Amino acid sequence: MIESYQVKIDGFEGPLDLLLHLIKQYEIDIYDIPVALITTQYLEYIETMQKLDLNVASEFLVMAATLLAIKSEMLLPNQEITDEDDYEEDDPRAELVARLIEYRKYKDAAEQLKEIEGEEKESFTRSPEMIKETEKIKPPIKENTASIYDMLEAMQAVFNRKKWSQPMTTTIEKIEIPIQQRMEEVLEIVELSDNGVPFETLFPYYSKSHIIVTFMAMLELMKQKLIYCEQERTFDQLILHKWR
Amino acid sequence: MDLSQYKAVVEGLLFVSGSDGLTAKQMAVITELDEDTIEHILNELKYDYENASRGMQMLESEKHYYLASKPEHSDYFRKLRTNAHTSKLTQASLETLAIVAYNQPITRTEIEEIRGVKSDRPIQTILSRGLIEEVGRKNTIGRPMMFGTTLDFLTYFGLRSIDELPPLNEQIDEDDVSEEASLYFDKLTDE
Amino acid sequence: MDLSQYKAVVEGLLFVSGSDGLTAKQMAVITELDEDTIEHILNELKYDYENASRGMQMLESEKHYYLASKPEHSDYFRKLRTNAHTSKLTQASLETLAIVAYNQPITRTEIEEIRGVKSDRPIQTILSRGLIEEVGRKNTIGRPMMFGTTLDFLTYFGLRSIDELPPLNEQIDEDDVSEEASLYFDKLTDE
Repeated sequence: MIESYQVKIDGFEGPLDLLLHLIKQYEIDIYDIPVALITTQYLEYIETMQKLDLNVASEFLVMAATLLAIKSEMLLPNQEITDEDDYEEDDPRAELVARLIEYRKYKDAAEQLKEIEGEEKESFTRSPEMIKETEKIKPPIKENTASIYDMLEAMQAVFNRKKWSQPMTTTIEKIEIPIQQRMEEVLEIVELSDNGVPFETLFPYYSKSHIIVTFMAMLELMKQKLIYCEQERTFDQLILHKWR
Repeated sequence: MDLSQYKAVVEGLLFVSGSDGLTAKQMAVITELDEDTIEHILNELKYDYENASRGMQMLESEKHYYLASKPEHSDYFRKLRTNAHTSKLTQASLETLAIVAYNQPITRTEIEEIRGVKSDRPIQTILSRGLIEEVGRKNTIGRPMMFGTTLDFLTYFGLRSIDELPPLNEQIDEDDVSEEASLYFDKLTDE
Repeated sequence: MDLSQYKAVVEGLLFVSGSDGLTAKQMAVITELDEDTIEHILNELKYDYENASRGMQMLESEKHYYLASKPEHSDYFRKLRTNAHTSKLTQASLETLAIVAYNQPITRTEIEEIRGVKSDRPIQTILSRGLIEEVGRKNTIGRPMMFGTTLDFLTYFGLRSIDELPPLNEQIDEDDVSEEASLYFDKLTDE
């Protein structure tokens, strides 16, 4: 019994889907929904979901509140029914009905896509051909249109994405180089140059801790307004200058 | 150079551009023909490909033309493709895909409004399967990302262009629902 | 199914297999025809392609058959190549480039595994911009093409040699670098 409920509930894509299911089950006219009945049925499902300790998505609860609001509005004595046009707008169910109909359109479309998918009539393209020639024409190269920093960032984005599925762990590592020392080194390099220092040249040792310390040193120097960073356009190279 | 030779050039261009595709305009610039002539050649090619002895078809998506294999041969090609997706799309993914297909370009929020639920997961799924892609940002507050279907969407469902999508059921016949039923429920609600 | 339909299937197979190509034997297995019949079909196709109105040719290399553009049209393809360039690399292209740079030589499938999304388009972009190139085939099933960075890649990023790249190629460490850095930044932004 419990299992069958669970299967059913898991199968619902959302509150609209559940409502459509109830409408179909009770053979209800979607344009004239008996709100009291549908609310009772809907709340029963939610209650069952909660009893089963299923994670009831907040959207289901919002819909429950909406249904209750519509129900109470329907219970109010019908003031004056003026003319036909007004009736539509005054019907408290109108908005919900519109949403249900809109959603049902795509539910049906999804069903059709599923059928097409089942027919397994895929087609395939091919990758663009590489043009191999002896006299290879190269597209004009603009230097420094992207910096290594951009790439580092891009790489980081990749790793971050990969990590979505992994639990986050933090490693606190002993830092061998004092930040203060590295700050002095960086400052010295920057001060010695007239035209500024490209960001990436400040990472001569590619050890993990050295990169981090250098990075932190730079940030600290920037914070203390001893150096500043310049980038002409978004994809330009980062240049470090001493603060004058 | 006569027209049949230009036809060869156009076929060659489509072949070389592969899944990048080409617009009629690009082909016109490259061949130094006018766009009408290109359209004419494309139609001829399309006709040629319909012959049962030919193995390709021409697809059209966002004004780009592509060559692709024929859907009726898909059984053979599936044996070739190792990275072909074996798992079918879930109901959530199909719904989301349908909403994007019929309303592109569309933002995540707009999708969620129609579905009535959070849709990060199905959006991520169909994004990573290459069936939809980011097509730009909407000019509203927050500049949200908009999604549209891809060429792979067409090939996955064996469609030649987005126009081949089955029409949406705009008006569903409600007459089937008998008066009786609603009368019955009216009684129930009064209880 | 008659022979002309099998011809269509063989053309489709050659088309889909792209620059990897297929052996007559592979095609025989897939179509369940005997190799002689395949050879016969291939000869017919070869003959068809020789027609001046066709844009492809069939090449054979190490028993692999594949389709290619015709050399007499190469002027047009060159125009196609120079036409297709956009000025700035997209995020997708940068990511793909970074992955190739740190993992070369690397196949398309391996790139897609790391990115988690289909990557035909960015690969093609950076290929056509001459930032990466084919560097050989991997000795596994299907002999997939491997990519590596070019001299232009170094020029583009102002590097003197590939060794000047930050050391993300130490597989175990690289995750930690980005993680610690991002943790540090999280702290910073909280301030």
